[in-house]
Amino acid sequence: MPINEKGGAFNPLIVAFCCNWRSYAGADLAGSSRLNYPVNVKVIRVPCSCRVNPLFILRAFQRGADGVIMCGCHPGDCHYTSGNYFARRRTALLFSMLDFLGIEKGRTRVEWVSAAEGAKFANTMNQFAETISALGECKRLEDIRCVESEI
Amino acid sequence: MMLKLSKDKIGELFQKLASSRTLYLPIDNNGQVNFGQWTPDAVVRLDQLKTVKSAKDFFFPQTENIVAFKRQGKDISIIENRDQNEPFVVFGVRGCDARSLDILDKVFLCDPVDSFYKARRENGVIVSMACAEPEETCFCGVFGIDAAEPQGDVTIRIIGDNLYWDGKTEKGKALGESVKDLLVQATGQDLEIIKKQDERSREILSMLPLGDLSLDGFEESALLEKFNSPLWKELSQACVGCGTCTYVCPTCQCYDIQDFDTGHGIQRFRCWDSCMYSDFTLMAHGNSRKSQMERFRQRFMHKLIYYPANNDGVYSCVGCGRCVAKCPISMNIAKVIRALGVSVSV
Amino acid sequence: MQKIGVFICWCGSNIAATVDVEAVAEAVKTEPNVVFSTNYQYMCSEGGQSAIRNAIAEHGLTGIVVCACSPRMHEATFRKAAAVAGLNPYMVEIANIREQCSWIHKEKSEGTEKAIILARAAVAKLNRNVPLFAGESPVIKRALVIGGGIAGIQTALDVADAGYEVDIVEKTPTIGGKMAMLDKTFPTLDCAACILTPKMVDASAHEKINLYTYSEVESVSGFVGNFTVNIRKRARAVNSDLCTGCGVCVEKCPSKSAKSEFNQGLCNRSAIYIPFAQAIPNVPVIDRDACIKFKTGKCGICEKVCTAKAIDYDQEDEIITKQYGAVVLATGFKPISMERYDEFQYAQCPDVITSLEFERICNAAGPTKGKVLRPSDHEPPKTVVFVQCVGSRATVDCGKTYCSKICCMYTAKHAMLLREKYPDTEAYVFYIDVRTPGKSFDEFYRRAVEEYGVHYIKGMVGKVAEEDGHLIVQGSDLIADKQVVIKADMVVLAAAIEPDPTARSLGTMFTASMDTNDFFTEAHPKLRPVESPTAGIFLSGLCQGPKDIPDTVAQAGAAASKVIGLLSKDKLMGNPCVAGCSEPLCNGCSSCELVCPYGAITYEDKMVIDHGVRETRRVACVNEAVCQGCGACTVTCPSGAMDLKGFTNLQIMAEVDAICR
Amino acid sequence: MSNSAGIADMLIPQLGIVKNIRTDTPDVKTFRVEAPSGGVIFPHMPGQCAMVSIPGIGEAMFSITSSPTNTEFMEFSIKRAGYLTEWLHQMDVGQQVTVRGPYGNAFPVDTELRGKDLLFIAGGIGLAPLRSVINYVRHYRDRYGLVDIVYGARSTDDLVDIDEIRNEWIGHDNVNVHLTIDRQQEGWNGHVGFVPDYVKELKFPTTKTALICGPPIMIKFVLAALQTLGFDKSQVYTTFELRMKCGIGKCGRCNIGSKYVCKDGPVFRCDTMEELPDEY
Amino acid sequence: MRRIRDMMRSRAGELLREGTVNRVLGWKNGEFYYDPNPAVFETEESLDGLVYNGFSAAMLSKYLIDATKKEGRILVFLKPCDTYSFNHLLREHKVNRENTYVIGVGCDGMLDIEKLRTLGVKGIKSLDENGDDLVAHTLYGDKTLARRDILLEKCLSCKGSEHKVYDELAVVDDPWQWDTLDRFAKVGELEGMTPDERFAFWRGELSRCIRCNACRNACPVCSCLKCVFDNPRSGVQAKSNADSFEENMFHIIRAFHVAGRCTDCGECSRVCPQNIPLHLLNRKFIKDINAFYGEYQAGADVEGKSPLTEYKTGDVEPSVVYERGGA
Repeated sequence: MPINEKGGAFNPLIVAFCCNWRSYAGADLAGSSRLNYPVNVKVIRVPCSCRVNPLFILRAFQRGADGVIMCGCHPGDCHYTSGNYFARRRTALLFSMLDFLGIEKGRTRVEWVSAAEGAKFANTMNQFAETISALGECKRLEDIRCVESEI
Repeated sequence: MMLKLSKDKIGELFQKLASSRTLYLPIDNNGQVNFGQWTPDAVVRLDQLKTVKSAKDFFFPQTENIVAFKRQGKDISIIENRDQNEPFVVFGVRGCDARSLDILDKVFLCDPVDSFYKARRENGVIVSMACAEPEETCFCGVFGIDAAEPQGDVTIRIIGDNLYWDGKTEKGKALGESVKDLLVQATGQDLEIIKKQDERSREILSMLPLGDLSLDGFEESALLEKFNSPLWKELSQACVGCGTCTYVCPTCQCYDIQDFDTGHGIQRFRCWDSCMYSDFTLMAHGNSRKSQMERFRQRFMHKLIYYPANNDGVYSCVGCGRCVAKCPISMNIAKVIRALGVSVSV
Repeated sequence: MQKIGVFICWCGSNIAATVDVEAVAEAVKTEPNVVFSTNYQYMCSEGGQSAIRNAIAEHGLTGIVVCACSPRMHEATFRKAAAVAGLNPYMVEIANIREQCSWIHKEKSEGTEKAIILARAAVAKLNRNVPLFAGESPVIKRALVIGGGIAGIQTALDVADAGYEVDIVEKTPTIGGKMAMLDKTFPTLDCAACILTPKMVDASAHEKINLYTYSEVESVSGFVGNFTVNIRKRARAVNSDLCTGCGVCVEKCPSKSAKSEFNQGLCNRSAIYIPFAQAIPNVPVIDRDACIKFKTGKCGICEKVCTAKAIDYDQEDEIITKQYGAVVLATGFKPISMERYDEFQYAQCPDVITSLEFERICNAAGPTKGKVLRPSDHEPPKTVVFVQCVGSRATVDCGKTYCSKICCMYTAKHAMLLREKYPDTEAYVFYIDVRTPGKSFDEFYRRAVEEYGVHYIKGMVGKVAEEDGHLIVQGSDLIADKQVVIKADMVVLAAAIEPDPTARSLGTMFTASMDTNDFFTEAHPKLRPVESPTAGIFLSGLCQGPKDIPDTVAQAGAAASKVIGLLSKDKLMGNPCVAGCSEPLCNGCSSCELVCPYGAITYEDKMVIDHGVRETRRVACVNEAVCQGCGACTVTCPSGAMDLKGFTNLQIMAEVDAICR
Repeated sequence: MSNSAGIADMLIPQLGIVKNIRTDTPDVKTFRVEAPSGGVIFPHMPGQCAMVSIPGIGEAMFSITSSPTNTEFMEFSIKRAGYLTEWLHQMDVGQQVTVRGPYGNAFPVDTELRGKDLLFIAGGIGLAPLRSVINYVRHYRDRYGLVDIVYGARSTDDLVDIDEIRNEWIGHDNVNVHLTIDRQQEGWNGHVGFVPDYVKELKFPTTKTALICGPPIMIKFVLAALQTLGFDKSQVYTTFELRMKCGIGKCGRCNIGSKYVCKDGPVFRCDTMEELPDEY
Repeated sequence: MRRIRDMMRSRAGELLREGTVNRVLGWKNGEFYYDPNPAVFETEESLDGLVYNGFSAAMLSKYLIDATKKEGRILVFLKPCDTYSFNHLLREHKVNRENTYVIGVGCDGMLDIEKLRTLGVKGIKSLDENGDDLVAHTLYGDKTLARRDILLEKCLSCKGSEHKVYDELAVVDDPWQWDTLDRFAKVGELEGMTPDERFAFWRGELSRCIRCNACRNACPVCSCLKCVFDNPRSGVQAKSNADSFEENMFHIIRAFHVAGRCTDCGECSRVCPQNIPLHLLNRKFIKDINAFYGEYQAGADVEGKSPLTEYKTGDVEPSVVYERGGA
């Protein structure tokens, strides 16, 4: 298991933004199907993937997240008809920019998960957690003021 | 007592200085020179006349923690966690920046004393450096600054292959003691060289295009007349309201106090602010300086009238010319002085 | 400052087995503004709910967090429970510690830790909640149907039968649409007119239905439940109230050289005309471009012969303004233009016709009185070639990418009818695929091949050329893998169908979104197929996508039932989780307007007070009745003026902070 | 003050505990604050201010409403206006806050005002800073001459701490209280009209020294009213509130010309205002 | 450019005289040759101070936001690149076209005083411009220079001499022309680095940021009435770079907010007192937008949707972008 700077076991912190109508339901299905995925994944419910502001993603990294994943309805399937299309463009550009700034691109991900894809949700989270574990702690976008030992 | 050191030993000097305290000097970062902490592989640029930011950072940093808090239910605990101050040297400070500290002192060391500033001031030693090749944007002479022989705890000159070290204050002399192994006594010939160099520098300084700026007319008695001048409108028209001039200025001292929620507590910090910003004086129910004209006027009135009114006629400008070089739209204090001052008949 | 209560559900052992509920209850006590926390076996039970109600009363709670199953499960339950206790239902947040915690994690220590974090996030969010109130808006009990074809007629009849008023706006002088032009219908071969005209009569006679023919929608404002629509009733130059429909004017009209739209231009009509015999209303209209009186000022014969004094040359367009609760788009289709298909020589050879023209030729009321005759020489053709997929299933730059769905069947019908009437006439059909997924469709197609001896050739036609009064059709036979050349007398093109061109402007007017082919999009392709994403706008018939008559009628009925469902309400309760604009921050840039899928955002010049300064500015206004709360605008807005109630920037950031602490 | 770490700086606040909350008007509450060990957090003079803060929410300058003669507690009358004050209004008793100060000058109670006949004129929340002086003067009643208080508000609901005025001020030796509200209201049998007009009606003799506080527009008209009565500007004191941050004349935002409100003010004698630019 | 300046003065004079406009927005001479500042001229006489030279780099379009709210029509001189910004402001309803009279002025490329200084030219008092040949008069003597060597970064990849919007033009038939560089070259170079190298590059650059907001305030697109970074209620307000995160945050969000709207005018980099190549962030977005969603030039026209306010159902998936390695 990877070790963090303080010498303890590395428990990556993963924030998942899920749209209320499909991906969150997919996550629920993963739960009701008792499909395991790492405890490190914490889901934030948003009405639609298009509600995910880049500020939220950066905020998560600021506060110590090691990976951020956004899940929404499959393209063409958006509850609000077009939200995920806008979200797709925004995240494609934002994540490309983060990569451009030297933030390892494995730390950001977009996945379309429908309400029926509990297994996909769990698999995705397992894979993503693995990727993040391999990458280790995310220091490049962290705000050192938010590190626990500080005030 | 004038001491000297061969220029090729300058690296050793830095090493030695840095061994007992933190050493800050002009360092090149991709073409831009700013004061930064010396490391053996730093690109030191003593030849750079103007660093982008001034040396005020080391005494009045752009951001500094004041105090922290924790909140639990209805309770608050106050945690004093100010940075421990350690001795440091700022090396290669030009005459204008060296003078700017006097101006900041009048603000931060007057009652009630700003203990954060004071601690830094006491811990810091200023090694100033004479200017041999001033630029056209310089006008320190207007404020009575002699860039050829700047003030400071130590004044250095680099002439030919030598660095001349002139310890002026107790602090400066003590610093000289700490590196005395490297310094040798300057000879009479050296003093001649220095004298010549100073004279040459002063000659150029006297020819600077902004050297003829006149502060006549900027007296406290003219406060209302200047304040109500119609020229402000015209002068401020182009101002985009950024903080460049204030942030590169060695004498600007406005600040803000803000709280940051770290998730584990509240960190209260002080950071630079700019009177040029539209939200500087913004309150819920209004803004006492609504237009950029008023904000622009405030900055220059403060430097040229308000500050002198409170500080025995000393202007809050040292003529470093940074704002002249850096303003995105080329508006600056020189133009303001020219426009608002009493024109000197030639 | 809030007073928050946190309730942790055991869900029997579903949660309690992997989450130490006591520990969670204890841990959340130190969170900001939490004044009470407890755990209970089943929060959703009456006991659990009463615990919530009691705690609200006892501790004066201003908000509650329930740590339980997914909000998709019981959010509504707990909101109701809170409301009963006098709490605003939107001061309830759910931490999902079952589906997203206890059920997926095995270690109790891990599950507990995660549950604490999820609870903390819910508390953090709730600390930023404010009470929300759903807006109400009245419902005007009248529906507007745009398009008077079979789709529009059926929807109107169904809605009217339920007791609601319906207006039909039809741009042509008569209702009936494309179906009125058809001869027989597949696969039953019953007469289109025989089944359609009674419906047309029903519609015109229905006391709840009001027809606006020769009319168009001019503009619209408002939103679901309350649309205000301006209808331009174009001047017929005939007073409908006086006209008896005797037809003398049509007969006596000296100008008889206008192409008959109804007969696809295959024959002429008079300047004053009734499109077809069963037209409704049976009132003529003067074609001002063809009328001698309108062109020269002389003539006036129709006026003279009209005993009812119904002719009124001075009649002007009339604007009718009415309010509607619901709008049904039933704008139908048209075949695509064949002008660009040079390979088929449509523009050059009169005997190359479209299927719709062939319908008219077959029809007893058509230009040839039902005899299949070549338009060029009025001779019966001996060999007819039918070409399928003309412009359908094509590339983007040539034709339409989609399948027009109806051509396979009507071509089989045409070939069959042809062979039945003229057994010695040969019928060839060039096809790519024959698609027959409908009730009795494949049997119908097989009858054409097997019983009627229609020659089906899999392949495309490469070229049609005129030669000695014949049409030489060159094509490929993919099965025999050879080129075929057929000397034909008539070529019938199964032209692709596309939405009626008026649909686009209507789509913009009603903010009904469209796909790249200008078909209206559904609110959901599977689950809400007859609703537009814009609330209160419904879709009926071909305007949503290619379909045949039974599908159209079925969809028309479905749209009607949705309309009835809407009109049966007296008022609509809005979703309070909608976007809102902070006017002092709004730059008026219109970005939000561009991304709103519902057209819920408009811009107005408003007096804005910004830190004591009053200024008139162009600012965004959200129509809360229309907004569905997706949040697309909130991210597009650069200044953060747009925020989404219930999911504000600060709420979501508080959750992020709490999770990442 | 020492420079070494850990020694208090004027920017570092002290703790206070809210011991009592009084709702004065629909948007004004008065908070009684004590040091954790009891008593006032620091001594002050009438007219001085303090920075009150909830860390993480904000910090703002409020005048200390209580009289220095009260060593039990400090009071702040706070009007709900922005984010911080909204938060303060939602506090419960027992809540801790941070306080630093005192800042600014004070009314010259022990110098120029000594022995004078005093005229206090306040509007709305403007009573807050004057209340400190009034109670100070009442405490040392023999040091001052006649006391007149003119206090007005939009309505009876907006009169801050009317109980103290009714129960303690009215009836105190040689203290005359003149109350007024802007518009007639049921159950009110006092004077109706704007404060500046009332001041003119009351025709105060010019032997008095006036202390005014209220909304900027009221101050302007009261000053004019006093001048028509023959008052000289040098007989009138007023107190200001402008955006203040540091409280010690260094952060650079509350200045009016060369004067810092937080340091050279908030109390200004009106004749000295003439030399200041019109930027407040 | 002197010829153009003369045209500008005479046309401005005429338009003021005949009342077509009541103000003129241009550049006014300063203390030195190289420091003209944007200024409004209200009288014909004052037009003597109107200058147009290699240092009239400051764009004027953004001033029109406030200027066109005022009474009367204002004459503005727009260089070709500035017309894109003007169009953008029109698109977002920030300027009033009716109150504007646009004279498109020809441009020989603007000069970078910093480059001049880096070349060792100190104490510059004035400059003679003659196409590619420049002579600098300094405190320390005269120096000859080539214009192409001291062009502003943004002018090295000039968008061309075409004005996208104007009421009339003030151009010369034989303008000086120069070879432009691929504007995405540096972005491409960075994309070719490892993440660690890129991170090191950007840390080095952004660590110089002093949060003076010059980039934002000079940007014609960043014209929010209240920026999220100034708004205490936005949750992201920050006045200084208390932590390196805030430097990153500020510049990422700023670039993101102008993504699809940025006209690539290059003002952000020009005005940065620390010479941070901020335009590279914008160009990264532009390069990606062009690659993913088709070529798009903000400000080329007033109508239509910008890339982030529209979509295509077949847009590239972020996962594909991810595998592709950025772009």
